[in-house]
Amino acid sequence: MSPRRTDAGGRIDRLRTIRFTFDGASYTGHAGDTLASALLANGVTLFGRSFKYHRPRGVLTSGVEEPNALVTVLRGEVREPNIAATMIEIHDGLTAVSQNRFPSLAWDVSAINQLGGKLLSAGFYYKTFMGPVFGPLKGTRFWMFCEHFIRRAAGLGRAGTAPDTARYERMNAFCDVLVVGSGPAGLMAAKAAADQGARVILAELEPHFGGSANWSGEVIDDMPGADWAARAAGQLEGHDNVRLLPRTTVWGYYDGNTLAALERVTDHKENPGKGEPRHRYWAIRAKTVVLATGSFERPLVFPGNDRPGVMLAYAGERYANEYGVLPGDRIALFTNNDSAYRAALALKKAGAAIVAIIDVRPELSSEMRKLAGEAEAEILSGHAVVATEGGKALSGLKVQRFDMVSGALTGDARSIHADCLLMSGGWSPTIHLASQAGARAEWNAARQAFLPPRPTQRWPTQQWIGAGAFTGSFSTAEAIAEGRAAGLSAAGAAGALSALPSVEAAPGDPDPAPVFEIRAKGKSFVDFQHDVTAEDVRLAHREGFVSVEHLKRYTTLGMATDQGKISNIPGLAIMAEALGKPIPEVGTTRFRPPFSAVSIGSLAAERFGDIKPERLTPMHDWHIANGATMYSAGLWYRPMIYGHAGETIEQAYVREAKATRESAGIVDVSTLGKIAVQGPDAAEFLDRVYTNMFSTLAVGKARYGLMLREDGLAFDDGTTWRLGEQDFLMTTTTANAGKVMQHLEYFLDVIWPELKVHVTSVTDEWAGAAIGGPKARPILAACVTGTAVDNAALPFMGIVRGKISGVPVMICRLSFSGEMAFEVYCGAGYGTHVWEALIEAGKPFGLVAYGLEALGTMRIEKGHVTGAEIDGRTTARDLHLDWMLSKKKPFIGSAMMDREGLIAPDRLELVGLIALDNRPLNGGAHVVEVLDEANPHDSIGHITACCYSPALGKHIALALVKGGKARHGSRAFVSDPLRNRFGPIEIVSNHFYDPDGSRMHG
Amino acid sequence: MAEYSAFSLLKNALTGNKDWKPAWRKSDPKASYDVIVIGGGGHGLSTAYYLAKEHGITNVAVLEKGWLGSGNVGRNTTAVRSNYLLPANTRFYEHSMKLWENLSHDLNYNVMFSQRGCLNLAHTPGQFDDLARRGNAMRHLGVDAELMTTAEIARLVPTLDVSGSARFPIVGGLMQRRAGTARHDAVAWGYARGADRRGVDIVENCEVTGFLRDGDRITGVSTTRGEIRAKKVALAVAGSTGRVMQLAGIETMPIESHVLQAFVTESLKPIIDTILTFGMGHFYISQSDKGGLVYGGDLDGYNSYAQRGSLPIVDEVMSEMLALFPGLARVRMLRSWGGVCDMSMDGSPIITTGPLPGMYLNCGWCYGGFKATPASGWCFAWTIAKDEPHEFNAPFTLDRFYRGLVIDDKGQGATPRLH
Amino acid sequence: MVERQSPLEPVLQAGSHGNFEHGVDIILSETQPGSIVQLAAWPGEERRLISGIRTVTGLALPDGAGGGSTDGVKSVFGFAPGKFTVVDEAEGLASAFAGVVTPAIGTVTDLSHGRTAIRIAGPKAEWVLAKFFAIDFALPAFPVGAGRSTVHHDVFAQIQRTGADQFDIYVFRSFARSFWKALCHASEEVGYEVQ
Amino acid sequence: MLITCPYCGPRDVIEFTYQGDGNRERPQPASQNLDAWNAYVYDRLNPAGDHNEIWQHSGGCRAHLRVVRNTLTHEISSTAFARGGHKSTARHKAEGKS
Repeated sequence: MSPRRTDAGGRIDRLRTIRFTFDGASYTGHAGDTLASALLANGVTLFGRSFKYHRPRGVLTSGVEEPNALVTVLRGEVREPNIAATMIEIHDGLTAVSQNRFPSLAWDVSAINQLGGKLLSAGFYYKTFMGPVFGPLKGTRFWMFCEHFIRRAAGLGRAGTAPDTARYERMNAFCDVLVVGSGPAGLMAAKAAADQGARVILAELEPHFGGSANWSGEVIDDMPGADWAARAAGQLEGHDNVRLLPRTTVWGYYDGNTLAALERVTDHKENPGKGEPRHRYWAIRAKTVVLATGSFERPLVFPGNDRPGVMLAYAGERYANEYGVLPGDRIALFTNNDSAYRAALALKKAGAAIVAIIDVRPELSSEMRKLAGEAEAEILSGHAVVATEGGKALSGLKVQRFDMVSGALTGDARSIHADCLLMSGGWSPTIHLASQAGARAEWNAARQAFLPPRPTQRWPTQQWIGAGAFTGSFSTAEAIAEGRAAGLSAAGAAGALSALPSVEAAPGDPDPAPVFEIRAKGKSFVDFQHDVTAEDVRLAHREGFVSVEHLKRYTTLGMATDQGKISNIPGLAIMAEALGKPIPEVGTTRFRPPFSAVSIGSLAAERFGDIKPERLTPMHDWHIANGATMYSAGLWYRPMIYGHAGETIEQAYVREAKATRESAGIVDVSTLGKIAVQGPDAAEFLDRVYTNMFSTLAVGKARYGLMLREDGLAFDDGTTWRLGEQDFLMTTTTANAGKVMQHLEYFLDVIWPELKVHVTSVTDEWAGAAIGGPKARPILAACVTGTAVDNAALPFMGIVRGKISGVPVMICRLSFSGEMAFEVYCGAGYGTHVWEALIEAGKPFGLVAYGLEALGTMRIEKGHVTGAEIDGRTTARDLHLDWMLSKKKPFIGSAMMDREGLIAPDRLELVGLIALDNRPLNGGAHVVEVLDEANPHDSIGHITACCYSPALGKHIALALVKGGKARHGSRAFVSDPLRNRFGPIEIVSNHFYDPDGSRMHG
Repeated sequence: MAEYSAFSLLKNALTGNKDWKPAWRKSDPKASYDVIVIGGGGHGLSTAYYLAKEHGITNVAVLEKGWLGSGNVGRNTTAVRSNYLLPANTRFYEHSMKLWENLSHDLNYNVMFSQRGCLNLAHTPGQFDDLARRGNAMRHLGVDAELMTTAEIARLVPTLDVSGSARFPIVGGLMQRRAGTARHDAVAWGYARGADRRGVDIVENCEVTGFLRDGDRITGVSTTRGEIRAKKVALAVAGSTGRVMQLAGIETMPIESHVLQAFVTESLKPIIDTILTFGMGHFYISQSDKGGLVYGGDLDGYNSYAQRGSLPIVDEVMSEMLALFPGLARVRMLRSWGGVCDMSMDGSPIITTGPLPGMYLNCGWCYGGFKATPASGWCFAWTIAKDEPHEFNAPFTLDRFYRGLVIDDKGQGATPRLH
Repeated sequence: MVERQSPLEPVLQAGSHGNFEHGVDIILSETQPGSIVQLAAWPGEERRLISGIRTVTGLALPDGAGGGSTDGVKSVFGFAPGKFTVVDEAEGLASAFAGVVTPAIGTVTDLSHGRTAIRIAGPKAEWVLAKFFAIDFALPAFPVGAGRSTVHHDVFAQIQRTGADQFDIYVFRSFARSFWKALCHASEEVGYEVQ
Repeated sequence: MLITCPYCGPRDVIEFTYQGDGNRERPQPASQNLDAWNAYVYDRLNPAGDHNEIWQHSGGCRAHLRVVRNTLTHEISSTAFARGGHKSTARHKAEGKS
């Protein structure tokens, strides 16, 4: 026989039938089923294949710790691999497939790996695959050849490539008390805190609140535990200071009591609501956290413990009580503690035959004998399971007499016919979050478990209180008492006096026998998913990998998708025994986030599909409407070219640049960083910040300024306009706007707090248009009112205010293109209006709009520097900007700029290059004195920017070349092996065009 | 000790794997050594290995405060590459690359160095030019590099979003084919075994608590396992450099300790066959042989020795990952961890004699330490043995900051969190 | 007078959107104030600046960091030490302050064009804003009138609570369109109306 | 990590920018003492334990803060404005722990 649905019982809704598929076969289940319970109910026992040996595996647990029953969930083309069947709520249309098998789950060719078991021992790959020392497979080749096949064999599920159409969201939450876990302890804690008026969040990773109360069969407050839990959750729902989060896994405990949780909002729905996120990522800042996370049951390690049909005892009990599913008809139990007896009775009541309870302990309490009697089970005390039988499903097991002190097995093995074996190796409190928060777990020899430190250890930035099984208090009565105490304490209240709910529960000693492994012939699994056996642990010991971290890393124990939730302690115990040391001396792992795996989509949240905001200038829509190809510059979008039909990029920028130099061009410069520098000490501040003087600048004038970093290297440049005695408008490069702002703020706050200066980002306040070319002034004259724009009213670097088309503007005469040029600033909301007015006024003069490519071309022709040259490694001298280094005053960087390395003669200096072969140059190409195309070597520099210069009719570039200036007039070669572009060049001054500036001075 | 090979593996399998011996001895410290190497991580172990192998200096102890390899050698994303911009770095890391290429044989330990390539993506023409500058710089030093077009990249990594409609479309990339990944723990274990086989004492659970001095000169260390004297004391404790130097009375260093987080997903069938980096943020990813996607991003950005990360970086890294791979939203992050990095003031390391007589210093690895492991130990061993740097590490002095001879590959200046 | 162009123009679509069949829980609008001015006092001059604000706007600032008030036409709130944002439906606030906030008291910076004002109102306003900003929007923690400076990744925001379920958000103009789209997107699940 | 800005109250670390070791002293602007400048620009205290740091509340009020933070536990024991003058009226105190 195989598993089946019981006739009655469980918390499923038997009136609601749900249809789903697994590996292409259709099944039905009921509302309230997990994929695991529904498949079990359909008699399915084979769920997956293990990682290394591809052994057949069933379902081992009924919760988040499941190592075996991993499936891939499909939603159309979108795949979600490696999901535990125990955590999937079935819904109509659910499509799941098994994984890590070929061609099918039942017939998997890679199962042949099992034959190589001894050869594939822990760490085997470190000892081989090194290949020959000589010949074609030397070096890394042989390994890479082998690795190719290893990689294909490894891996679990297959990820999808189709873009996920679901949405993910993040939610920031604040509360007084976050309760993690909603078993009896968590429910009591939440209620106690809520009753005190605290803002409470209760997070439960399962769909239903109540934890073990939902399946323990216990009676709480005179009603079935499940009803009590439902009532308690209902009461909490009525509080407006409580937020209930079902299906929410708190997975990370970060500094400052910031916890991260994943809410699976729509995974259980066939059709999510409009705008509903699939996952919601909660970042919760809690004043206090109550950890009521319960505990995990541990498996026992014995030969064949991984056969489908072998399951944890609690899981069997839960399948029967909560899901109305019998995991088998003839069930045996194998335990080292009392908790399995309750499970036996529950399964008996649900309709199974309990064929035997095999207990490693020689003596049993009368209570346990009584429970076994009620379950009509044969007791085999002082016995152990030494083998399991069957193929892909359990058919029987073998037991032998067992001495739990010596571990010795004696007597003949007896066969027991069973289709399900439930095992219990004791319980491990779920201390992961406390461990993440920095708590050091303490070994409790009685409980045979690591417990959170008690009394609550205070980790400086984390405040949590534990309650229930998390603290090692495994009974429901204790959980209820500790839960309420924790809730009250977290809410800052004193102990309440009202009576606690009563609990009727099966008796039991919480302390297991210290037995973890039955050593007998055959593979005994410690880490089920990664196929780490007890022998692997002992091999690690023999080879000296004895510290817990070495054990993990050498054997991969605990590194699988379940992160060793149930395997860590048995593994430690086996290592401890090999070492002859107590378990705590082997150590325990510090748990790290996440508690259980978290979808990457949820972490990207609203940035999934929208990684960065778009920053748009006021004239953005005009550019688009007028055919601009946009260029992404940091977060900004800027026109690259305004291409005409059939034009290449080069043709477009050449046309734009040419037109500008011949008549006039206009470019959007709104992205330049703009900082208002205001206050009585503003001029003094600028003198300190810039290498050159600004206190001498007259009101109504602008000046080009250069900033250095503290280490004396060039930082940023731009013009700063003096709008008033105490009022400056600083401009920065687009890329450095934020950095410069921060730099200024730092000095004002930290270094020179005595200066009365305020700095404010006004980048977005102003729209900026630069209009340049021989016709620029006539165009302005044609549209500007309220001021003259002639040389007298508006000399070079002068500023005037006037109006264009009724809008107030500020005009500064400065030039980047090298032409007579003006920057026109107006309120950003008028940007398009003024821009269009300028375009209109320019029509009779042949004005063109130009983009970054033409801007770059004209600046290269002029030899101006930008971020490509001020790259964080160049000095003012390297860029021939030493004329800007004032000797009259100290400034930021002045003390450091003359260190030996910064004035060395072989530094890279800015030069111009002309291609002598009249072919295009490439950015990033290098410069060499000796051309060697086969083996390029001895680079003396590189090209920072290049273009075809319409003004010169040549392909030119700016470059940083060793000893640059001294090479003016000399020949060299461009060497670009990446693009196979080599050729002769002439090194010239960076000022290619109009070096004396007669055009811009007009 | 037995050679590792397919034959020894088979022989042992037939005898139930009962005869394997420890990979290295658990040594107790002697009273004195020729050289003490503080730090049983990758760099300390490789230093000891090359002291023994290249310079015949075997009276060496490696002191490790915890378990061997507990620092960054076991906490990184395992990338090995030599695709640097500045010649000093390129030469050094290329030397490392050459050692990597023969490391498994040299150590008789498969460190699983797999030359699956490292591809840096560019998202604007300007970035592409920057990559070209770097690639050409490499080529002029004899290091392999090639540019890739978007179409070529799409063929290499089919899961990548190469559409023009991406927020930051991919315009090309720089590929170093010889770059790759290695099994990080195996590097520590292989060097430990190799050093041990040449007579080096590896002493675990031995924390240095102070320095023994004769005037200025360092003459040994005091440890939790007693005083140990040595002619030469070498520090390879990146991540803890500040702490250990304080024990020597040196309070300030051109170093800040920062946390760098790394992440791994659940195991997946192969989908990414190279190392890939994002150009519009700080993100790098590869896939391990076990199938997990291994990836990371920026530093947390503040001084820390806590090996615990903060949440904002987690979110940042994941959103960058999905910007490249929108198909991976349903893949799940399985584990995260933090390593403490020595962030230097120019992003480049320090391998030098001094700063005190009798002391040798190896630090400042930022997040480039893993790939440097062979060359770092090789150069440090040379420096210790000969009391002067090899030409490969000659630029990596401590006084380069004072002298303005910084090696600033990223051009960020003295802001360690930006390197 | 020339109309100011809103950066939201092409994306602001009046009407109900998202999951509105079950009701609209969010109302989004652009308030388009005539003036947005930043005032900053020199250390020790905060009192004089606050009284200047009262003179010009008639609004009294409550004590404490981030304190603010609104009368529906004019609003003021503190967003940084000694610094305040003042908003008026009418234009001309900067010049009105120019005479009152003398150089001895502090500085006046006109941001009327540089910031875009977005209003989010409705019973789910706190819920939607919590998706973006890591600050506590609950009424006791963020009282009516109060202001906050915060950030959503690259987008700086000053937020003033102007009603029990109403917030005015000031973002940089260049980011406004992106932020608006994100705000609409985040409001879909609860149903929203654009006015 | 949460940093309590004296103006804005406790805020997530995402709103802050680390500006480094707060123990460094900048030489007088006109100082030609290169050792002092070098020490200021390049040398850092890097303690394992309490550290005096400068942070900017860059995603909030933009004030620079002096923060004493433990580099082993990340516990913050004090925060204050880097510039004196503006005394905090500390809303998180004024408004109580809501």
